[in-house]
Amino acid sequence: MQLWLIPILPLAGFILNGVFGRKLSKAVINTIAVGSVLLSFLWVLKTLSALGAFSGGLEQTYKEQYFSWIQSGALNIGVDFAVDRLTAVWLMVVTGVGLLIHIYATGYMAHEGGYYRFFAYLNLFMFFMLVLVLGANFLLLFVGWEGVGLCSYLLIGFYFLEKFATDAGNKAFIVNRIGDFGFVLAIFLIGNHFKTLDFTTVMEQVKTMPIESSIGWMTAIGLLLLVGATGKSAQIPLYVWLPDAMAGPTPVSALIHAATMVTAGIYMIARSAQIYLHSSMALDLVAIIGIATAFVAATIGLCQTDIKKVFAYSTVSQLGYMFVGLGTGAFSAGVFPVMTHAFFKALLFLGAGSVIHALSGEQELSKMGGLRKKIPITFITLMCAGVAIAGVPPFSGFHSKDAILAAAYEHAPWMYWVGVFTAGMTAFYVFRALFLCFFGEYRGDLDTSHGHDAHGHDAHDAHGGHGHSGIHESPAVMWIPLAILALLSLGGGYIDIPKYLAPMFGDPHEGEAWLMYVSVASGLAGIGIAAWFYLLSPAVPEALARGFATPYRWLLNKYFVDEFYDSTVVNPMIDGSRVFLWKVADVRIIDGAVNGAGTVARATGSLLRLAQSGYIRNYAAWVVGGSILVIAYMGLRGSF
Amino acid sequence: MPPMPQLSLSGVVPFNWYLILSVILFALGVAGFLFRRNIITVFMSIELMLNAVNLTFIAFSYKMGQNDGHIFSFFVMVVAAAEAAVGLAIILTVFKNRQTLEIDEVSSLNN
Amino acid sequence: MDVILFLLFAGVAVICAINLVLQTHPISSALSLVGVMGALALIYLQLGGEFIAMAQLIVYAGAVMVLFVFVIMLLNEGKERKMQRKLWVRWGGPPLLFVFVAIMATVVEHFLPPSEGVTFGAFTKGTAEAIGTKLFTVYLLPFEVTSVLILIAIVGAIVLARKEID
Amino acid sequence: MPYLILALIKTVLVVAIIMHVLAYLQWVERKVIAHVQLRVGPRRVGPHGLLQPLADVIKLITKEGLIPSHVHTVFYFLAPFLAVVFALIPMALIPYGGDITVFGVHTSMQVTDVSVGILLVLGLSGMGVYGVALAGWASNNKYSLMGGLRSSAQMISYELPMAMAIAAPLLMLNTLSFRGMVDGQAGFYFGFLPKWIVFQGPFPQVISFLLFITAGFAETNRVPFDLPEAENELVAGFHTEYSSMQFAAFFMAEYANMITVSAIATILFLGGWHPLWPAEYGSKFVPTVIFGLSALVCFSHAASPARPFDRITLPVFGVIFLGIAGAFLVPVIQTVLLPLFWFGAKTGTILFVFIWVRATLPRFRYDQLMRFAWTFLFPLAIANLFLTGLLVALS
Repeated sequence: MQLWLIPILPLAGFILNGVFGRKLSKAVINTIAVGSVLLSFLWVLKTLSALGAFSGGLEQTYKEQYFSWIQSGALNIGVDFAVDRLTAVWLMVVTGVGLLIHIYATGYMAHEGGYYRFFAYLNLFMFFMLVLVLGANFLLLFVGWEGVGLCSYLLIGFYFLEKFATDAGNKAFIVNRIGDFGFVLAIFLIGNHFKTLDFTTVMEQVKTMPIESSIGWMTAIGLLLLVGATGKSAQIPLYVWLPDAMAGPTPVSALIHAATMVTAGIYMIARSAQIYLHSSMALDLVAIIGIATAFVAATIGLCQTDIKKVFAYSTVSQLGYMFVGLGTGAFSAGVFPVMTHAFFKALLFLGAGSVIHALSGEQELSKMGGLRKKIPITFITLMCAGVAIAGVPPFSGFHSKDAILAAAYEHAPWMYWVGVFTAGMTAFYVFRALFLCFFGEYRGDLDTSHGHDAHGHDAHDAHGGHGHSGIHESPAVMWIPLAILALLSLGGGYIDIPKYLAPMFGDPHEGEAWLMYVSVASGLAGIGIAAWFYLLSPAVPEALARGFATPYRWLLNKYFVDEFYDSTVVNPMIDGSRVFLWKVADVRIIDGAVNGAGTVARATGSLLRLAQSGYIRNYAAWVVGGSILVIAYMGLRGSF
Repeated sequence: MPPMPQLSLSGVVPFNWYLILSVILFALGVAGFLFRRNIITVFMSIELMLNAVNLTFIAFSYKMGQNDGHIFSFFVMVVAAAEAAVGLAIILTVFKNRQTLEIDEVSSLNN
Repeated sequence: MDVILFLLFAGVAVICAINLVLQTHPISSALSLVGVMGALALIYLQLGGEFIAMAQLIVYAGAVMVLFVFVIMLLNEGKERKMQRKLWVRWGGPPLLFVFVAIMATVVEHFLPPSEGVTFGAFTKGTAEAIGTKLFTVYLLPFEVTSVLILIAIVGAIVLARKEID
Repeated sequence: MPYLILALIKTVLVVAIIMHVLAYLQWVERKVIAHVQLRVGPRRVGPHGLLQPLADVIKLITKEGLIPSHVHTVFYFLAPFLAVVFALIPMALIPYGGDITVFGVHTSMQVTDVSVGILLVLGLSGMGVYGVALAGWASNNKYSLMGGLRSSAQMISYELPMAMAIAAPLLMLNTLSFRGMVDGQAGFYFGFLPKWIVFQGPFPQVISFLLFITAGFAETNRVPFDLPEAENELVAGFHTEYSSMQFAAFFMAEYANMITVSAIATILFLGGWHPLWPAEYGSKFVPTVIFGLSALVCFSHAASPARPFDRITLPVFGVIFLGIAGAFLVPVIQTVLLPLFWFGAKTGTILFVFIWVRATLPRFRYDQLMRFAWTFLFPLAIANLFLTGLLVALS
């Protein structure tokens, strides 16, 4: 079945572009980058259809073993790829959405520097992401995990001339390290406990275990895995990196930080479902963290003024939803949004990107407005995304959210109510952003300018130099992916993931009808309020902001979480390293040791130089004397 | 240390004698290397040492009762032939450049 | 009989080797080395290595040493000039050698207890057939590598020797 | 120990015979060349100059061996010695005939049969270089040095094609001992075609036979490869400075080498002492016929003598020949002499070719000589070796 071809193709693209890209023309780079992803997408289709993934087949895990990677004692970790239905979902999402975003990016990045670099990184990300989902054991999963982390770091810091971009990259990387630390510990525990890291075998063993005896282990492993998941999937307390990650180019935000990478945590937890099923506590924690994240992120999203930030927080909150789904034991319901969310969130970001593109790099909502005439396609597609995410039936968001909320209600009603409220908020801020962007009259200053926008601090001011004067619709290569995604996010909900995953996670349980009505109602209410605030009487929000000054300030500043982290974690560490590690450890000890070694070596050298008489026979004499000594010594010691 | 076996002209040759012979030859090779100043002679002393080692190989393969030692000394010979070819070419070049075979005159590597 | 032959050949070898060291003219050294090689070839025969003895004759005495003699004649440098050596070198060398030989002899005698001696014709694996079989089965790779080595040596020799022509 | 005594006796016999053969080979050469050049050749000393070799030997021994003042004395004397020794040792390895029983002692007509005889001969012929080279160098004379260098270079170069040419038949005979080789060529195809290597399947070794003979000419410094003693370039090459017995030694060495080469060619390619056709077709009467015919020739010439002296000598020869012819009919002697006859006949033929070529061909130029060796003989030999190996492996 040649599963290895799937990741290898993007890797080939990465190597080609990365090595020769500097000399290649943009057309060639596009062909390589998009072509590799396209090929891998087609190969995924072929493989999955051959495995019968689309025709109700693939009940069992299909596994391919390539070679044994680490072999020590009983532990034998092979480089194996495996496909089951869960993986199939991710494969489709990653390659499909990835392909669309690649195509989009060729248009979006057309005027950027480091063109080949961008696509090389993007391909590399595809490679690692596919390894992540294809890997048949925790170690390979971890390889992909770290790889995508690396790529996200590289791509967030893509505009490495901008201080804040590199800072954001570092932030993402470091915060993820914390999560990965937990993940690594979890892997160690698993390896130590099960003597293997292979998913299937581990899960088999877990299934047979009696819950009472194994709960301790399972809880430990589950919690550590959860730490990793919170890092990668931006959950409380490690979500802070994701909003900043928007410093990267918009396609990156769409692909990595909305559609694929951030769902890796979901994937990992769904993979280890058995472990969580053996530890109700860990499972509850997943749910609680999820709901909390969803709520907090939504509240923050309420009053963000940067369009990408809004969508970023909505991503966090949606991921929170998924965690709720997982945490309430309805794993299939938790996985369902992964696909739909990939569709509409990617669409949102790409649309935002198209808006930003149109405005030559403007991201502030306060500088937009009344764009629906100017960029109609973007407007329509974004609207589709909005209704989808708001959970308006019968669009995709409705199905997925409904499934989760049903599960949540069965698990704990309060969770359901919080979820419903959050859904309302989600609908509100998404439509707030859309209304501010497309309705009303234009508040920007772009018409008078000659395409040189004044916002030098902005990541996308690279656009400025390229003579986009005035507001313009994006080229076809950009809006065609938008259209496709729009269709998907409208109709994607009818791909019944829970039923598809039933053989793995059991049949999804139908909630009562009224649950559904309530959630839909809250969504519609959110939309309505948004319309009231920002279409009919724009004075109301200011009044509210003035009225509730303190909460508004807190929300605007994201609950000062970053400042809190800075004061508690970051600054002490920085000071400590300044004072001790640098001044004492580095300068005194390490440098001292190095220089000392150098001096000693030079001194001995200047002594040994005297032996270099240049007369071969002297050297020979030394050799002979030495050998005589050695032989005599060994002879006297009497051992040969 | 066991006493030297009695020398009986009619008897068999004590195995150790071969080794001792090769030791002596090797030592003489070393001596030649150390005391002669003519590059070619030095080179020949090296060949002498190689021969001594070959003798050890042959003797031991007799003792072990298998002919791997012969193969080894065969390889030694081949390598020695190659070495001689290259080495003599080098010597020729040295002589062309310095008009001398004194090994001590060729000491531009000192200190 | 074997002992007499061995002592004869060994004596020849040692005397020739000493001559090699003592002679000041390279060509005398070369001829004494040929003598050593011939004697060694005979000793190889006594040890049952008939093929290796012949190889010794052909390769060493017949080819390598001829090359030496050839070069010596070509350069025709003549004797070494007498050089005033440092005293310790002149008188310190021979004792050192004796020390070396003595130590080695001790080691040999000590760690190889006198086993059954060497009788002529007791070792039959030295025939060309046996050697060839082993050479082309077990040691095939080294053999091929050696051929490559020789090729390289030829090229190198030619390059070095041609340098002085142009 | 009877073995030693036997070996001693054989050695004495071989040495005695070879010495005479050497001496008379020179006479034969002079006669043949003379007749080729329409001269008479030596005929003063003894009938038809038959005592000429004796005279030469006496002359050379009694002549004063003068030593030039500028030579390196030791090597000057060592050189001819080496040359002769390494030329004569191979004689001890050549099988002149099969096994015989004389006075109840069963032995083979060979001093000793070495299991790696051919290799030993190769090695010795390689050692033979030293004689020439040393002579050239020790004479301390630029012509001699040139001769010595030339000859050593030439011998080293021609060793290779020679060895390759030898290797090919060895592949078919797969033995290294001369006896084994000769035995490997016994028998006949279809009852009459002898299984000599030059005729033997799967690949008759005609090419390597020619290669061997050519290389043999060079190995023995014979015309057309006698560069080391090219009179018109280097006075007399490496033996310019030699006189009397040392000179004779070099001469002996050369002829001994000729005999060795011819004998080895006979053994390797021409089936040693095996007759040209089977005994049942009367091959055992060949010597009788030949000697008888020569006797008749003698008598006829004696009837009409060219010179008065022949009136006496030729009938004597005729009688001797008849005697020999008769001796070949006595069964006891026949078993001993027949192999010797065949061996001698083949070797003699090749020796005659040597002389014939000397009388016919001009001398090569030195660069031609080397190019010939490296660019023609050597590749040809290797190709032949590969082909042989292939065919042997296939059959």
